Amino acid sequence: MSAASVSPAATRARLAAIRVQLRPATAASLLVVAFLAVAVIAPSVLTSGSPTTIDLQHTLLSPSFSHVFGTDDAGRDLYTRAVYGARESLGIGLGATGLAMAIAILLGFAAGLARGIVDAVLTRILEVAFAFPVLLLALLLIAIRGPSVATEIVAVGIGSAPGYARMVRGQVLHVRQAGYIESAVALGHGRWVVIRQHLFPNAIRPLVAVMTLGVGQSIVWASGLAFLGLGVAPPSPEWGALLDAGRDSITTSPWLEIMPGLVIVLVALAVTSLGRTLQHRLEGAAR
Amino acid sequence: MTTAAEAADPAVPIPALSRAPSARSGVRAVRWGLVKLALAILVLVAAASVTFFAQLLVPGDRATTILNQQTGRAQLWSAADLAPVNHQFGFDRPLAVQYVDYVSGLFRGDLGTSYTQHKPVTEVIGAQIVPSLVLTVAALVTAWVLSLVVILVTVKRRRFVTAIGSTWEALTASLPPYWIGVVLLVVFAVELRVFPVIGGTGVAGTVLPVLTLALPLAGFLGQVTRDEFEKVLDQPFITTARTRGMSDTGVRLKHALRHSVLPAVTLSGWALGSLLSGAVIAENVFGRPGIGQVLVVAVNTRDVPTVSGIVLVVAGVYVIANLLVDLAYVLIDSRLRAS
Amino acid sequence: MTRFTRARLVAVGSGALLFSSLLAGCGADAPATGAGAGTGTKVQGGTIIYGHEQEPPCLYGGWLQQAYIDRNILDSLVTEADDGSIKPWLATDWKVSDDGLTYTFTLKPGVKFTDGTALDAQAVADNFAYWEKGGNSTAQVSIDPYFASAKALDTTHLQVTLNKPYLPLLTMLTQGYFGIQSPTALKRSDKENCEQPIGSGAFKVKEWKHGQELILVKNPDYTSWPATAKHQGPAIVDEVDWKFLLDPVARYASLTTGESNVIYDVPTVNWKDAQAKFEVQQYITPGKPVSIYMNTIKGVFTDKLVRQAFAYGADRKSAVEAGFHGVIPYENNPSVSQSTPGYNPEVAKAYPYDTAKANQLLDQAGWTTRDSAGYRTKDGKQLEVRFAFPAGSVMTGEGSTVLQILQQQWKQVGFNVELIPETQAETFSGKYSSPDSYDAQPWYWTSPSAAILWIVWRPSTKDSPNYNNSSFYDNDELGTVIQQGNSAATTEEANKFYGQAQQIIQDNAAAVGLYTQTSSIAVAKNLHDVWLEKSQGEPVFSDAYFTK
Amino acid sequence: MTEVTASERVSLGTDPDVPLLAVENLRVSFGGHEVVRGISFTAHPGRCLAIVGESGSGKSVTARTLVGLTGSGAHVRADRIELDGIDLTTQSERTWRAIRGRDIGFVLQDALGSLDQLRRVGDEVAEPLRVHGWGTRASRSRKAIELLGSMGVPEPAVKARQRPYELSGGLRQRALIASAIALDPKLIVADEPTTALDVTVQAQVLDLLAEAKAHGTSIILISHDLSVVARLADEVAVMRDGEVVEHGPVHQVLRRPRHAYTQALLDAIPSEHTRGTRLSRGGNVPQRSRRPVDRGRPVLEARHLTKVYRGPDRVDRTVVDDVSFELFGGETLGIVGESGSGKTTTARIALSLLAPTSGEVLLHGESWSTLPPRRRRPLRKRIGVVYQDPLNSFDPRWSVGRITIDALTMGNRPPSSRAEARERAVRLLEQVGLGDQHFDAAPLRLSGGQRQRVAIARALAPEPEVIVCDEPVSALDVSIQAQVLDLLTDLQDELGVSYLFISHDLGVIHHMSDRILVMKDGQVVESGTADDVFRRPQHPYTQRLLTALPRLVPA
Repeated sequence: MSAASVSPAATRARLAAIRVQLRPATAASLLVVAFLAVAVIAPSVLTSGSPTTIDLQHTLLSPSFSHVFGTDDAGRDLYTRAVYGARESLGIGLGATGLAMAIAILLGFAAGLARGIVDAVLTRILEVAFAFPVLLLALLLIAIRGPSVATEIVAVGIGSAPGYARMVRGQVLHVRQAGYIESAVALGHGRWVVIRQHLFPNAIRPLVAVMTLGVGQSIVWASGLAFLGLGVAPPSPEWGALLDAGRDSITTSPWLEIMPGLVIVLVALAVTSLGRTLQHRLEGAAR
Repeated sequence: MTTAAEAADPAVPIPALSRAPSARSGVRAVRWGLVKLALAILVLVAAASVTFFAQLLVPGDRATTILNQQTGRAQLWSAADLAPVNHQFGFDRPLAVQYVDYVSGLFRGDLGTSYTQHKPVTEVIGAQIVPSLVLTVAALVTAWVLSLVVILVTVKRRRFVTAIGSTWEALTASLPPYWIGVVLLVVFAVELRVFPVIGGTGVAGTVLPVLTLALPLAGFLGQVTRDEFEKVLDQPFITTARTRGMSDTGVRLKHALRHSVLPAVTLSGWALGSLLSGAVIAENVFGRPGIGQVLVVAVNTRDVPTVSGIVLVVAGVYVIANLLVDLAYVLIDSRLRAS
Repeated sequence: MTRFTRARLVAVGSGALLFSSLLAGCGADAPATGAGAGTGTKVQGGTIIYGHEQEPPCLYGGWLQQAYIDRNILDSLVTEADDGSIKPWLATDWKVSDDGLTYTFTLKPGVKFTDGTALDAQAVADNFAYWEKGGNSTAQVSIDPYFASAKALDTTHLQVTLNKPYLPLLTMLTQGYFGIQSPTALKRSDKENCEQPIGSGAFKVKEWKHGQELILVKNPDYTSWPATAKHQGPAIVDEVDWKFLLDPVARYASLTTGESNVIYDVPTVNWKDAQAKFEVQQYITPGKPVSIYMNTIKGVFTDKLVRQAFAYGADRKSAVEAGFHGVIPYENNPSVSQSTPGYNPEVAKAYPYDTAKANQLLDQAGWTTRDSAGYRTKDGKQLEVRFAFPAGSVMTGEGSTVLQILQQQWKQVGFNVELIPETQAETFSGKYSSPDSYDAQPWYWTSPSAAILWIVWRPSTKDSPNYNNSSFYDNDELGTVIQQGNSAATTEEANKFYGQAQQIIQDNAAAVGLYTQTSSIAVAKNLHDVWLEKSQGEPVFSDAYFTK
Repeated sequence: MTEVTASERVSLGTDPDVPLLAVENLRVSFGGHEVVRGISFTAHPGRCLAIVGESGSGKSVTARTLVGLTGSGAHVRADRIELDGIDLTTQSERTWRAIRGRDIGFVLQDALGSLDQLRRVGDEVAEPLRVHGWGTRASRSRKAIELLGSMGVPEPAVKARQRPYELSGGLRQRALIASAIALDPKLIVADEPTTALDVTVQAQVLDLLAEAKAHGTSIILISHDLSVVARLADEVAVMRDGEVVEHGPVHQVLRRPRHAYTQALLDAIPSEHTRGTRLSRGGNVPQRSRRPVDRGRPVLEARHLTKVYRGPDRVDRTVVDDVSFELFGGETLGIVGESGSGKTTTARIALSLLAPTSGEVLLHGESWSTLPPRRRRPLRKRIGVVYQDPLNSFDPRWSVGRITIDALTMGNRPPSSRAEARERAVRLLEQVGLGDQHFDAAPLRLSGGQRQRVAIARALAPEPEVIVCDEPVSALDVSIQAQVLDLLTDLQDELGVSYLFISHDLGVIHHMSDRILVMKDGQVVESGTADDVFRRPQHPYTQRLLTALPRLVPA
């Protein structure tokens, strides 16, 4: 009932916030993601070498112009390996997040739309899933299926699904209260039309940003699994595997550990930063 | 059809006025508590049961694993070799019997006996839970302190400062767990020698493992808090406080902070449970005891009772953590008491 | 899981070959840290902080990790000297009957377990019974099927009877698995025996902080030191803090920062640094080295020519040097390592890196065509090798590097080698133990004697299948030769047969050699007389002392 | 009050005292965009200056500038800002902090949002005392209770321990004022202090401010509502686009406005006098002849509607209590009541978005609320709805065109082709005063008035007989409100549609309605024709409402 509901200062502040996000951080993030995209689609554009070529004459070289990330124990060029590793690492990140989202949307919508006993049961299941140590889930899955990219995707995906599912459920409950849902009902639309046309797309929308954040986290996560020896098979240059391979050498050939770590951090940082920018923009657009 | 809009009526405010404690509300509280407790127990038993069966799904024979583990081999064994093991651990009984036995044991507080350590799982976990809890709680507290300091100092400041704050959060949230651990180890323990390499359970030795866990967590907490904090600083009551002559720091501490911590509180409940068992990397790098390591070893050696027991404990901590979260909610925002 | 258990799953043995070049001033029979012995004054007491790697679930058992600990708390009947000869320990003397079937041991009188129980012949006999009953399956497999019975003749005399002559018996008994425990204590619960084995050793268990450390305290009443001991009397230090430091970076760092005095398994990347700063000792353990078992009954390796081509097809020596930074020696003999008595050096000359030869063998075997990826094919089938390896346990990161180098080289001759890392759960569960599950798999088995050949290569029988033979290679001739070695009257004779057996294995390429299993420690310069004993390569702390 | 000459400056002539606050040529800009363009005014002890304007006029920015809280990125210039002889243009943040709360009290609108929900009311009230180092903790809390008491808060000691959300809107606003005057500042700046309040409460709050004024406090009142201003102000400055267009004593400005904008603003205020006239576009021009109401069968009929909710404390609360009404074709039935009176719930029951606990709603004499949802759905096209917050009622992803077409397809004559759909949608938009250029626009990018037009177009699209209007103009500026009300009246004349018109604003209700229901606590306390109810109120509650209603011209 207020006439002047939004103070000009608040509006300006929001605009300023969006502008900040757009500036150098976002530009840099986009650059990293673009680089990443090339690495995934056409790694040979970024490097002329092969990620598996052994060169026992040139092992453990520290970073230089010819080997910007240095070389490993087998004389492989670490930069080349990192570039070629993007496909699997990103695949794990996207796959795991996608899987998590799919499960989350299924469960979250079911719980958000159901009432009474179904809702209670689903909520309880989510509760159990949440209480279940994520690490154990990964360990058990890998024990069942053996380590591979697919297993990592499933392990990380299922592991992070309950968190997203809760978010989806909350989102569904939130959107359900929106005025446009009631408006659509008042217009005479049926339940499924309302769900399909309004509830679903609007409940999903903010998850796009969350998903972006999730991709970065999944990559970081997967590297943790590699540490537990549950990573992908050699000679894959997946980043977690590179990190794992470099660990013993941190005091003697630090680049073997530092470089892949920086790659993961940089990518996760870029993706996270983009995700948050997206999040803020979606929020800004929603209201 | 019941549409979403027809079913609920958000327009009716829930009156929170009459909240004078009465005998009736006392009874309600007790009943509420009992229901909560029953549900919590249900969650715990369900988690342990799921674990129990999930482990039986793992391909391979338990007796084989036990024999291989005892001898450091990886081979098949003859039926004659396996029979005594199967008998000793009761694997020759029907699965249903083994399960009923296990679950009824749970209600007596008996989590079974470790296949590998030959002692009650309660003892196996009991010996490790304290350092784990210390590590987890210390990491959580540290993460909170770190994230709040960054938030208070950097939210809505000059663009440059704000950017540093949010980048710091994104950066720490992006740190691979092993990587940060080993980098901290090399920098602070090996090169600078500020902290011991062999952490153990002492105070000095706890600092680096705590940081290993706390840094990424601080990033997450910071990110969710920052969003809220920004929104809160736009609220009219913040302006009101300023019009009363309050300083910027005062406004942030006295007003804004409390309003922005709820999402991070929620996240903390989850983090407590997940750090407890997920601290294995920090434990490993810094030579620290803890149930993370026990869990990983137990999964590898198919020590079914130990794994299930740890799940039970972690789920229990999770449930307790969430009760604390609920409590914290009410303490922070009394509006939530009604619901 | 892997990293925490970058364990040596099996035992490390005796007959240690010290790299004498690494140990300046170290005499041939003085494998201790002699270099600094002359400096400083000897200190009585003190605590040794020892950074070990993996923690076993129980302190006693048939796993090398357990033997390491047990060597310091339990005494054995006999021990092995540097030259491989058997020396007295609890047994001051022993007699072998002419038919080689009866061993009569004379025990040191008056020895007591730390729980007060007398260590007499009956106690030892009880221990034999305990091992045979499954109390220690590694002990059991080491004396089966030769062992018949053990009985006390009187308090100090024990008679061990065999079914067949078994020349390596005494050598086998030097392994830590044969540590004698108090029979009174053995009657306690599994839990107590797991947590606190009771022996007569120089140290006893004070406290085991799981996941952190094992605290051993000196046994002040110690009387039963072995003939190989470097001093007479109870331990000089008061305590050994046996820390479990799984992370190699942290483990080595603990030594460089002075937080530990000794560490086990010096990371190869730090080897040079360690040589400069500390006293380092490295053992090449006897027994089966890390060699590649090849599945001879299923898949591409059923063809001997293909197995031989596999052996020729990669520069294993260079790969091992690169992967292990030149620290761990290459071993081309797949059946016993160079430090094993009875090692046949001629066998190690076979299968040099020769791609022409490999190609020729593969052509000969019918793998003549190549597919678009460059892999050989035959009848439309690719020359694919499923190469499973126990990641992180047998094959650490360094081993994995070796395999990746080899994989590229095998690719050149047309093998498509798929590396399949096994998790420890998979390894233990026997997932990669059946003939269907792999084509090649590396593994090792340390043992002080070439009798390991029998354990590994004994032909399977219907009643008694040999699951230890991961090549599934049944060769009756081989079995006969090894048995002749085991039951030979003299060492020379035995070694002749063992050498012959090694030749048969190599000729048939039933396995391909890779590198030796080694055991290493680095010791701070103010700590002396820490030594690696001969049967298992276990660090011995009873003679160790600090100097100021 | 003396006569005012043709001066723009209030301080000239009228008051012999030195002005407490003097502002000369104040300019505020944000990123090069000037929102306040050289305004000047003074404030005197014991007097109230009202700054009136619509959204975007710069009045709120001006208010905030007076306490040095213009906001980050603001560029403030002024020839002079002087408070009691202190030059405020050059003060440090530290000095500002000393001034805020002590010398200048500030009252914001929306007391719920302006009080910290998580803190006790007493602490909020006492905060300026604490900030400025007044007294001890105990004495401050005593003082807070005393202040609340002096603001007419019943049981002040109890309320001080409660939290803002536990208080009613009126009490919250009192608490906010109590906090602003805690240190007895010389100047109170009140930014829309009564905007969100019901009329009766509004009157009480204005009385409190008047009391402060009587004690010699100077008040600067910021408001969009000229009637509120009339009740408190001595002088009025009318702002538009950052400039003061008219400035003078209150009676002169309100009765004999000299500026056309002021006149338009005054004309736009709906009231009993404006019935049957157009509010927008200058002067109260009579409406076209109104279509007669069809008194045959009612198009919408409510019979004994009751709605009971069970709260979490298991106590039943009756929100709507035995409400009956009839709505005829072409008629507007107004429902007026204060917040919590049950009028919105009644509207939702009428729309069958909510099932009544008992009673029923008939549409065209046929069962409506008792139908199963599946059979009710085809009938929904016959009854449309317009909400207070149109933006919230639009799917944020949808364009104006899509919203309109979606509604068209739900009508009797769904468009058969894309082209037809677009054409009809555009025609509909034109009918509500929008056009083709708005077709692809996102509602978020439209102004409040335009959004409400889209909402009306959507409601009209299925060609309903009844439109339920739930506070349709409450969020709009007065001139926009006038346009929307005119539009609704025009459409009714054109199409013969009936309105169930719900509002808390008595003026709007009187202006729009043929017949009126007055609701209180879920019950209809009075009903009748608009003139009967307003001129001859029978129920004491109605009488109280009308008394409290601020009027431009004293009744």
